[in-house]
Amino acid sequence: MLDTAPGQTAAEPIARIDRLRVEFETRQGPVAGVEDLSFDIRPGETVCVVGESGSGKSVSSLSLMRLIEFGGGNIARGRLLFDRKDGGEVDLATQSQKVMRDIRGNEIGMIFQEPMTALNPVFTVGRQLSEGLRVHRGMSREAANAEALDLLRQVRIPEPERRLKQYPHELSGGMRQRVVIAMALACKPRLLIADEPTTALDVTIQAEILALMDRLKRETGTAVMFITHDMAVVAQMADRVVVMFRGNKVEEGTVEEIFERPQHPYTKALLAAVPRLGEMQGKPLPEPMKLFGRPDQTIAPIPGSNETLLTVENLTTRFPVKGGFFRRTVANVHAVEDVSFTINKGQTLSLVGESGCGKSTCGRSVLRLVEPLRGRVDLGGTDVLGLGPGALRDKRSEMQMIFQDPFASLNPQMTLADQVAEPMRNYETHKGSGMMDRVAMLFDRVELPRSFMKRFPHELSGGQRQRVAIARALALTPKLIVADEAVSALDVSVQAQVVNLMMELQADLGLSYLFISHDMAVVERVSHRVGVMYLGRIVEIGPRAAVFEDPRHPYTRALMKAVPVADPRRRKSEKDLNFKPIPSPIHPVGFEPAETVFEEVSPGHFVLVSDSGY
Amino acid sequence: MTDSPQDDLIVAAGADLPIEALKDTVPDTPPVSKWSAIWSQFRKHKGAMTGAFFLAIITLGVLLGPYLWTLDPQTLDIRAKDMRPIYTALWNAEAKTGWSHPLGTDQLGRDNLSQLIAGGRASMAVGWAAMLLSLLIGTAVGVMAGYFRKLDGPLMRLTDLFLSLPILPLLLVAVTLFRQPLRANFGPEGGMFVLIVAVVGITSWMPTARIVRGDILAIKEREFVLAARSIGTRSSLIIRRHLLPNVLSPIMVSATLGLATAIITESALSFLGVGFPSDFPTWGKMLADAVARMEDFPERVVLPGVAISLTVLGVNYLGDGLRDALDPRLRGR
Amino acid sequence: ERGEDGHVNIIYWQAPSIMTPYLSSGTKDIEAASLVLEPLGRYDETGALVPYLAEEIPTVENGGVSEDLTTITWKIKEGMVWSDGSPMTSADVKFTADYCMDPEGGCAQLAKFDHISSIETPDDLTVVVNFDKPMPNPYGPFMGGQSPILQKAQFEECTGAAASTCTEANFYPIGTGPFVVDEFKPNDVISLSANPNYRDPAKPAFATATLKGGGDAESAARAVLQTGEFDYAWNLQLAPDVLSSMAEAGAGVPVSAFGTLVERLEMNMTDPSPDLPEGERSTVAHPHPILSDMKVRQALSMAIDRDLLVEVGYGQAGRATCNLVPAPALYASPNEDCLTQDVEGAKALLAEAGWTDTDGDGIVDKDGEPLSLLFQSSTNAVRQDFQALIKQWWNEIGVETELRNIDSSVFFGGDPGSPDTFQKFYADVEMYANNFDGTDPQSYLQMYRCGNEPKPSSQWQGENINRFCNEEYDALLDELAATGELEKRGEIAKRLNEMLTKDSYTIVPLVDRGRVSAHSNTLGGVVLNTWDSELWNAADWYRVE
Amino acid sequence: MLTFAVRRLVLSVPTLLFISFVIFMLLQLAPGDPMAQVPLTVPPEVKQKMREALGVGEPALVQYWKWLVQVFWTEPKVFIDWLTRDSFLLGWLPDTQLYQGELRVISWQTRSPVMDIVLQRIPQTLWVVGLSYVVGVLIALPIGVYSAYRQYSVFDQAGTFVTMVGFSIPPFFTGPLLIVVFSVYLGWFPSIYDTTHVVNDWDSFMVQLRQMVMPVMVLALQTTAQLSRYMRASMLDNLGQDYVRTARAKGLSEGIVVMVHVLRNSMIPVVTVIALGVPAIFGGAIITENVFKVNGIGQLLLTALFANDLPMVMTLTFIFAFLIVLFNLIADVLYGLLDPRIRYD
Ligand SMILES: Nc1ncnc2c1ncn2[C@@H]1O[C@H](COP(=O)(O)OP(=O)(O)OP(=O)(O)O)[C@@H](O)[C@H]1O
Ligand SMILES: Nc1ncnc2c1ncn2[C@@H]1O[C@H](COP(=O)(O)OP(=O)(O)OP(=O)(O)O)[C@@H](O)[C@H]1O
Ligand SMILES: [Mg+2]
Ligand SMILES: [Mg+2]
Repeated sequence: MLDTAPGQTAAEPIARIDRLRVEFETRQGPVAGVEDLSFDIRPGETVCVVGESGSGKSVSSLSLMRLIEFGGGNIARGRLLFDRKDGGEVDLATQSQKVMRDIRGNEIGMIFQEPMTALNPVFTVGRQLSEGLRVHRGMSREAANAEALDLLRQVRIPEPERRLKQYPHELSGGMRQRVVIAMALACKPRLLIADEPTTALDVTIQAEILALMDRLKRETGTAVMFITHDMAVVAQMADRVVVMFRGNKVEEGTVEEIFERPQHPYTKALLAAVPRLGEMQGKPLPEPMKLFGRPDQTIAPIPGSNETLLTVENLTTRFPVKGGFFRRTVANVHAVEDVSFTINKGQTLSLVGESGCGKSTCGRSVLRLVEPLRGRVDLGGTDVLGLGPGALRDKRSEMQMIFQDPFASLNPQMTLADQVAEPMRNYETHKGSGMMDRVAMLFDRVELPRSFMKRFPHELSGGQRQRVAIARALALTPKLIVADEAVSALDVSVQAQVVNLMMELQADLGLSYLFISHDMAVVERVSHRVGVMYLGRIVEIGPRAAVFEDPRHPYTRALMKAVPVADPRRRKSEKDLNFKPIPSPIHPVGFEPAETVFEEVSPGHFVLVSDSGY
Repeated sequence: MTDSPQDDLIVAAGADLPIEALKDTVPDTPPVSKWSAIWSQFRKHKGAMTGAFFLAIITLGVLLGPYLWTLDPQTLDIRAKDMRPIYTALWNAEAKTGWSHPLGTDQLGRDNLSQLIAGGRASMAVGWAAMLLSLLIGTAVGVMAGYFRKLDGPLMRLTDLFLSLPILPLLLVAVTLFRQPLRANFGPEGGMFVLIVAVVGITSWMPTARIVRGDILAIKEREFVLAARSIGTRSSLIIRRHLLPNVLSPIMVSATLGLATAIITESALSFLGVGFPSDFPTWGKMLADAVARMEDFPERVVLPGVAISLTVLGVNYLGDGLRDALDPRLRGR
Repeated sequence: ERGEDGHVNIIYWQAPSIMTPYLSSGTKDIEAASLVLEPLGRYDETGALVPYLAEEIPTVENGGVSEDLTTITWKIKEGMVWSDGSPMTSADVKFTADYCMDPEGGCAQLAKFDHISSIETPDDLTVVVNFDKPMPNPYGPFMGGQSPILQKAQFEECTGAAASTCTEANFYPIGTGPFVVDEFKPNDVISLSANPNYRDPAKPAFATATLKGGGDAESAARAVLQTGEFDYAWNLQLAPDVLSSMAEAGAGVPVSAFGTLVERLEMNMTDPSPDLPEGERSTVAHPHPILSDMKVRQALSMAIDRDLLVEVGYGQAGRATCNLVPAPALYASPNEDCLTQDVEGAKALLAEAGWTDTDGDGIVDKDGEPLSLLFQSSTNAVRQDFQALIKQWWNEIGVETELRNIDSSVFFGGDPGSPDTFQKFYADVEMYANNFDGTDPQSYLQMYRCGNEPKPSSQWQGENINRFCNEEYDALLDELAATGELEKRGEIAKRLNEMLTKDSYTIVPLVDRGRVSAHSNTLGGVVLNTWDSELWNAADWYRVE
Repeated sequence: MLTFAVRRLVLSVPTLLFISFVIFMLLQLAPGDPMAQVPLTVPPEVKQKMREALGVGEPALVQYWKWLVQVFWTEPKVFIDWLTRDSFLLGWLPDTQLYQGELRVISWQTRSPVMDIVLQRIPQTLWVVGLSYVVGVLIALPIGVYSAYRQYSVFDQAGTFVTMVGFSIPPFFTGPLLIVVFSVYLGWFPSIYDTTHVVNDWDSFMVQLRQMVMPVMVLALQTTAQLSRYMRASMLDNLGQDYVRTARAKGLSEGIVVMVHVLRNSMIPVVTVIALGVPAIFGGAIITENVFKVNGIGQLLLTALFANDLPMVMTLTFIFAFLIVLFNLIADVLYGLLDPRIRYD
């Protein structure tokens, strides 16, 4: 089993997708989700399917499971040949649903992207795990439960016995994804389809999950069809890569071929857009990315200024947890704990850290979208925390925010022009045609065609929406923009464009950013200074080069290690990874955390030396 | 403001990307105005179109009817009492029919057709007005409770209070307290109209409030509301611009149910004998009055019954269609 | 043979809520109680007095009533026993009077016991009632369904304020009547069975009975006439065509009888205008601007076609009348002038009174004011039909009418705080029905005495609803009260009746309303009686095969 | 969860007091008088005496206070006495004899304790209105599930149509219609409900069944109409969820996917809707009860209203309010129990 080494081309393929075409019936007539796709998967091999959002990756995988019918699609053409366990190749496209039920979960397992929603919220983990076993293996309840426990052990969930009785919402995202993986592996399928299994996860958890899948694949010899849009993940996982573009395969090859000798311009563009950790080594200042196909691009570092714009001192934000009979505060979520930093005019400070470490809360506290408990926030000489409601509203025009999810941060019921004009209406800075002129100019500035002004958000792609959000933030000519995961939800190519746009704006307008992200590669690209957060505190802060090239705090180091690198020759192995679960930030009332003590290891580079909980 | 550094925003850098692959897809349909998009979506909903069609016919019928069929619904013609509709002549030659009263007359010789038209005016007016009133209250309470955390508890208890208010005594109270001033201002029928609308409205807004509150609570957590706050939108505007349009579809559904309930509540009030002046026809009252003679004169129950049902059905289907059409996400597909 | 006919089903669309008539004056309660409780004597279907528990009806002739009309002596029949087997005595009778006359008891029939100065019980079977003034009609107490005899032993603890808390006694009274209560579900159903100690060993023919309440007249009629589920249905106030079409089904028959109930219009002699300050509206301080003119009132009466009203609203169960006192024959005036409708005459009268249509809008006017009236009544299908018809006729003579109907619990509720009671009469014309108990109209006619009108100073209590005031009328009333001789009394009563109706048109009688009930074809022995409880002779009912 | 429930329970006390006060004052404002039934010939002084005997004359606040004491102090005592004396469950306990003949809430119409009558009425209301609710729910759920599963199918369209018609036709029309058809012409079912009927064997059970058919049908039509809409919407919401795809990917049969995974989730909001509808059962269905003469709580309220029996109306509305508040709480608790994601504390 162990040595069905990758790239062993001799074996017969386990699944063959042959000229697949999938169509959806819509009100505008049939739409092709996949136009023409063919590729093979051989036993023990990991085939990565990459491509932008909407390129047909999920549709092709769902077709293979014949689940596409339930989503309103139908397989219009092509064969889906699958080699069944007990011999014989069948064309899945023509099998009855009854046969398919036998295959699904039994011979083909599937892992879905969103661990938050892929599990049924009202059944225990144990029940959902054992269900497939009982259907396909005819196991008794006890046997299935025992097997489920075993599965949980295999995916290395801590305290597996307890997990069996828990409900999905009681598990963290990473644990849930492990459960989903365990579920897919339950019946030892011969083909595992993983549809973006790590996209929604933190880097550290992503690293663990990837390593886990890699190990399981090696141990069981399953073939894996791995769908992702993240080139770094591809580099980590793939034996072979299929690149899809708008419903078609544009390129296929081994992972080294693809990364080192991409043929198709799309692949080239895609690879160019991928930020790679370490690319900025030796460059003290951030600079825009070099994008494929833009020869005229001038790349200049952005120096910023040395004038301090924002000073944050000892910022602490806690959320009360109410409980008991009288709904008194029984505990506090220490979301931000004694955080201090400064941002200079025209510069970017990035906050990185895992989910839940308090990045967003920190950003919102600065803008007073949540009320901090104490501390000082000084923006351009005004103490923001001391402002009354009226003055605060006025001050808000100087500080704006861009949110993570471009789908959620725009009102689906308003036209784009209205949304961009809204801040101007609120502050009455512009009126009538003047306002419309400025809206048009802002659209130009973020490189959106003016024809979009009358459209609604749902008509736009994610990247375009994020530009609208940026335009809205720029409308009041702010000095500071808090960008909370502003590019995390975007496709790589689009991400690169938006990052570049933000940097251009910074260079042109002297904007300062508080850039919040968990993506180390992007952070490396855009920041002047970087702060690493853990459990509400900054554990390390300093100039970007210092933090990235000379991480001092153990947490920073672990984080750096977890980041996948878009280079197939620098794969990580599971044993390098060792993350402790993040302790709870909830403390009873009256709990006062220890004082924060920093050590300055080099000029401007501070490392937390007091206890951080890590 | 204008001479801030942003002026050089205009010096946009932006040579096009040479490769089509990395360009964002631009929607190929030309931008359409919101209302025409809604309309084109709405048009595709067969049920909604049929519903709208019937509703339009009924509405037009009751609005224009009095000009086409000029008989006074309150005039008694005792000699022509108990006439059958003209179509009964098809199978029963002896039936007392006549073109002067195509749908027959009632036991006092009032013309059924003109009563139906006049009754429709009253029922529709009561239905719409009470529905709008209850929507207004329900939405206001729901939004307040959902948006302002402090108001949530008190307003929800208020909802409980209203849920347990008995409608009949309330109506009697309202009649005694307000009849005289209302009659002075709106006339006898108008005054009763205002009263009934008010009472039905006041006792039926609670489900709407509950639903709206739930949705507001959910939408309030969406990022675009936070975004609106961060660009300095005041609470009142957040509610108006961002929250209300997004709870429109549950409100629409409440509205369609509300219209039906209002028409039926009015008729139940007539049935229990507290309502409009006795010589003022409404569909509900016609139906209630005719139940006693249901066997001999089925048309007198069937006609208003069908009118009520058609209206309610029409409104319901219309609501279904509107809900789909008003949701821009569904509209896009 | 007692109990041989099994079970009888009676339906009252108003459900009885209590079994003693002393705590409720609702007809439904009085009639339900009459199955169990009996008075000393009853009125029969002709209005004549018949002894029940008494030997005979005391009269002046047989010496039972004293010459000066101040004493009446009842002799109880020998051997009367309660359903529990104990003997019924004069103590029970005296107790009944004490029970009702207790000032804290809130007795509903207190009026029956008016003017009693004392009651003596010389022996177990003799009751002597002394009045403090001559009573031409001394048959108030212990006569008819409203004042039956209660068992002293059972109600002894239930006098005064305790009356209302004696649920057991109030629901399960021990009586002498043909049935005893097995189960009483207030406002729903009463299950009864034959009284084992009933004085006639052969009666009642039914072993058990149910009296079901609730719903509406229409479904009660349906249950007897169409589906045959019930044997007897009470008071079917239904339009005649509805009733007759139901009767076609043939399971039962409607029966009707007449009493003294008259549906009438009352003309407000005072000004109800809302512009007047509160406390002066509808008071004698302001005569009615329009209706004070008798010609107008007469014209309004002449415009009405009473026969058509009867046809539409009552059919067999009604007859057109011009009298306030339509019966008994002794008191009924032969007044029939109003029976023919005369629209032209009415118009002429109005013109005579100065009301002409000067502006051609179809409504007559005088001094620029149109003749416009507010016409109110209680909520009831037949009344609303009447209102619609009358409005139409008045319209024909150029009178504009606004109709209003008020829920009967409010209209007849007498709440001084409500503007909508018939006593307040904040309208120009109102329509309702009234009658008198028993056969003597004296107190009925006395209602229209000057000064007896509802007014703020009397908390709007008073029975002179239309605020009629005539010295001559009052003098005649006094004469009536002092007259014992029947012939003479009849003369006076007729005069009084005419003064209210055809002489002044303050009261415009419309219909003499009979009572319609229905019984199934298999129920025999039903004699409809409007002078007493409808169930007065339930002991005689039997099953027809 | 427990603290949540207890807290809400405790909080509902002032709420209920407030509600009862508001209702009381409203009823005070309402016109009408318990003497409405008294014949017009009864002289005013007599009426006044009768009124005083009922305690109508007293100031409203005094009346309210008395009512409060009676409902919250005297009635519970009577109830406990009954428990320890006659009830099957606790009858073995020594008779407590707490009730010493204080004044209970007395109905003005019947002069008997309101609570006794209410207790008497509850069985028939439960039989008919309650059963119709159960029937309605049992019909509505499958319709809703299937309509959603086959969205826009003929079944779905027809279901929508029928439920809408059911929703739009008032019971005072359907009731008499059924009576004419089934009682008068076909003679299958009685048109009048016999509340004294005792079920003790198969035949009497059939009789009971027959007399319940029509009122139950009329009422169930309304319930079905509304609930099946909720069920359908909720199913549609859940059918589009990711976990459904996961379940299918496990190779589960459609039956299990829909009837176990989706249904269980869809039931969460529907169950609370069902719970919220329960107080209406106790409130009775005024018109339907009236049409079929099922003299239940609804009919009691109606007659009490028209007779201006203030203590009865007041007590009934209060019971109703109490149930609404209680079932609001139950709905919330159910929600928390059914949905493991919700945690109240
Ligand atoms: N149910 C559906 N109805 C209509 N069109 C659909 C449906 N599902 C997918 N499509 C279309 O099919 C195409 C491919 O979608 P698919 O979900 O496979 O993209 P993807 O590559 O998985 O993207 P992502 O990275 O966002 O998951 C898209 O253009 C989408 O619009
Ligand atoms: N409104 C709130 N009420 C209570 N707790 C909150 C609230 N908002 C955030 N928290 C808690 O505060 C902590 C920090 O949350 P925050 O959103 O700032 O994290 P984050 O670093 O932005 O995570 P992510 O990367 O997932 O966005 C978390 O434990 C979160 O549960
Ligand atoms: Mg996908
Ligand atoms: Mg965040």
